[in-house]
Amino acid sequence: MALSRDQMAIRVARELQDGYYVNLGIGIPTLVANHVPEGMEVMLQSENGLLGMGPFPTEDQIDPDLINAGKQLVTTAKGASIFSSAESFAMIRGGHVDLTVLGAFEVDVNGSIASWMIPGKLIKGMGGAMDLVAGADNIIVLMTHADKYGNSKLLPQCNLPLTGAGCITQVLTDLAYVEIRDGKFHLVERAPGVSVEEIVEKTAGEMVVPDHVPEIQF
Amino acid sequence: MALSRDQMAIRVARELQDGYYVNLGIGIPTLVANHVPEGMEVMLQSENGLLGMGPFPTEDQIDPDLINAGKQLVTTAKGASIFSSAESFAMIRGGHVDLTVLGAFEVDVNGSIASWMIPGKLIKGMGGAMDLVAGADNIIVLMTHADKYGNSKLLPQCNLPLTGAGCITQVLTDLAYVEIRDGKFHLVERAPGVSVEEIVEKTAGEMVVPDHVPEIQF
Amino acid sequence: MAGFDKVVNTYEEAMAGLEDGMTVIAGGFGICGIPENLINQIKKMGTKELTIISNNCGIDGFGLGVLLEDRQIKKMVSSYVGENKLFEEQLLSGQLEVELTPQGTLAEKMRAAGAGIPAFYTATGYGTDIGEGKDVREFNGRKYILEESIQGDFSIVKAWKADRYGNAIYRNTAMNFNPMAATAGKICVMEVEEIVEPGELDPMYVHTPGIYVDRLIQGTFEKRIEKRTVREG
Amino acid sequence: MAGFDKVVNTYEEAMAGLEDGMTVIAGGFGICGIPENLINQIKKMGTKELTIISNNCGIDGFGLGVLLEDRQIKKMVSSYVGENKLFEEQLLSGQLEVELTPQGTLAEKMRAAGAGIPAFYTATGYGTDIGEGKDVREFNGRKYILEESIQGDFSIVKAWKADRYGNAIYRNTAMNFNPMAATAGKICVMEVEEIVEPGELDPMYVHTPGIYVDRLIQGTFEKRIEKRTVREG
Repeated sequence: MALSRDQMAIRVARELQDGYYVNLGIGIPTLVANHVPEGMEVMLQSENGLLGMGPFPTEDQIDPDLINAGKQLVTTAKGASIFSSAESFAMIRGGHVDLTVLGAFEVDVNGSIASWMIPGKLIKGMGGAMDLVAGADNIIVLMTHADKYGNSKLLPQCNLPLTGAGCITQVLTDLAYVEIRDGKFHLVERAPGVSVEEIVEKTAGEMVVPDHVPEIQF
Repeated sequence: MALSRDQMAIRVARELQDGYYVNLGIGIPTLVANHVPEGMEVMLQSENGLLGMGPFPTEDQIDPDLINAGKQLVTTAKGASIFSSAESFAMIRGGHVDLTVLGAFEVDVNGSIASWMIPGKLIKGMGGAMDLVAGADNIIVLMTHADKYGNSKLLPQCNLPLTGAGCITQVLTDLAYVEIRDGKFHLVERAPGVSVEEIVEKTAGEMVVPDHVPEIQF
Repeated sequence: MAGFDKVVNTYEEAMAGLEDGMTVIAGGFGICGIPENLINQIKKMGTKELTIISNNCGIDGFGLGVLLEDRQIKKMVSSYVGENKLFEEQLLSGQLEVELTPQGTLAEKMRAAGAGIPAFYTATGYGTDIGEGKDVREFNGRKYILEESIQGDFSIVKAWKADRYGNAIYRNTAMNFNPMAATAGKICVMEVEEIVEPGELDPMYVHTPGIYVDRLIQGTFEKRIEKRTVREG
Repeated sequence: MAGFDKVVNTYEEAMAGLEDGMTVIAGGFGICGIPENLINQIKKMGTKELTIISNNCGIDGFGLGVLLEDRQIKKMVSSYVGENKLFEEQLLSGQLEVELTPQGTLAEKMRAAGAGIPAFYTATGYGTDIGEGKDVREFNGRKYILEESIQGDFSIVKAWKADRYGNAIYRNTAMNFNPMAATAGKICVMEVEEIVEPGELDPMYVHTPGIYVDRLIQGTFEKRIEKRTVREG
């Protein structure tokens, strides 16, 4: 069965390491923060200028001057630091963030990603997404394997305007955990009860399938 | 008679305006701070990261963590701010400093300046001088008109390695106040009792002399 | 106003000299840390054909969004312009020009302008539409695009406290784009919640040195909240 | 050491991994705000053929100057190297290579390295020896040269206080090159006068966020004064 949003977050959370500085994109990636393994500490970077993002405030902690990149009210975690947008993106662009998790519309076999614009619909802008994919060495894309019409989002080549070219190596979908290298997708793990055949069928780009594809365990 | 070091500083201090942020180079330029006109406030920038440099400390104010670009112990003035070297040179390079006063070995009719290196002698380095001359719109060079062998320091073309090309428009020497434009020196004022002839004779580059050249008054 | 005292007493004085067709760089992220009253003053002045450089364009009826109401903005340079219906209408009808710029590139363009750096290379946007027509160069086996600095006739910023000399500190994430914006305008106008006397701020913790600030005004702020996310206490 | 705790207890641990031929970026201006003990540790380790990137090379017998004594430095990248006799000797005898870099360019090269900017244009040095062989480009009628960022295998910096996570503040002008140096080393080693617990520093006034710091050690400092300029009280 396809992974739920929370299961996707749980699986990605297993890629965390103690002491990681992590930037989580808006949407499902945000859920990863709820599943940090016991005894492990990670620090969340919010690109509007906060390292060490805490949970939403309680009513009496509300501070309009303290928001995250999704414009939500937040708090600071212990050991946080606050800085300008230029410093924040220096940190991101300079590769100092250990892991970036973000959503996407499409990913292709060359590691290109499209995540910010669907022509014909309103252009909202890329925000910090282009900087994030250009700056990070370690990025996990978190998205559904196919769109709501059943069209594959893992493509031979992205159709939509790119967020970044050749920068993605890891994708977790609701069906599979996929690595990208040598111009191909590589199937690494599959959702419990989902067949390799189904995954391959729903993957438009070339997918290399090893002899054994373990199920993701929960 | 040629101006004394203090008289040179006094003359340059007349170019100050209330509210000016000023960077004073090592040597005679430093003396300008002693001659800020009554009722006028200027703030001194020191390129190692201090805006609002105060006087030397008294014995009980000594702080090894508080020095100027000449590595001298200093204090902070009221309303000072302290920042990194990158921020300091952002300020300088970005043209935010209102006036820069610095010494030189040579200046030429094209506004080029040589101030940091005499080949064959030890190379000490340019420090912040190249950034200062590149960043400032308003620079006054303060130097003797001729070297100790009587050789003019106002040249058709600098002989020594340059600090900056085409960036100097104003020079005050012990003999004259000179402007540089259109590839020529222009004599503006002369030291009391010094003849125009003497100045022209001691100026190797082409000097334009107006009908009337007022004496600098003290 | 004498010496280093940057304080002006009215918003008219604060924005004096702003003319049709000028470029204004504004601090703020979303509607956090925005110069609310300076924006309202621009609305009041009715200045037209403005190019506004700001990460966002406020929301309907608040922040830079109010400048859309009388079509004062000709062009926006932003990284994210969602959450604004009037914006959408004017964009789709061709009344508003938009130049989308990645957020980090936008912040760096402002910093570069203030720092006398006319252009810099970044990997951000290489291989995308953003990189089209821009100079590409390879360093250490990776390709980068050349981005130019972006200067304003005015910059309008919001800080928390400043002394009369314009030395300023920002509060929490209301800092965001404000420090770079402050350096990137030919005239920088800053509004703050509190003006203190010179000497009251610790020089070590000044975020924006007063040298960047031309005019300073104390205001009161609504500080509207865009997404009121609250958890149980 | 677990999670975000960057504290190491010995200088051996602090500089572990430094090898012959590596590049080290050091904070400090003159001998103010220099990582005294980390430098002494390098001397003790006897690491050779080092490239040192630092505004100055200390003075005879103190600061980076001590690394000249056993000829540990192959190359210096600095803006100012005066006030050091041993330096002069090794330079004139060809034992030491020196790459002079304007001070502002040097600071910006370090910042650029930390910020993922491989190169930037600056007017500094255009038309001088410094600009020779460098790419020249015109922006708005003025000529600029292209300067590349400068990264180190290690960076060694000195801060005043830091919490165990490496969030650091600098004291007065002992800040200087330290914040940029901290971002420009693959491994950043920071020494401080005092280590405090996370939460003790106000997030708004942290100068260097802990994300840049890999190892943190508390030391005692001589803080020698180069020019003891004092006035009558």
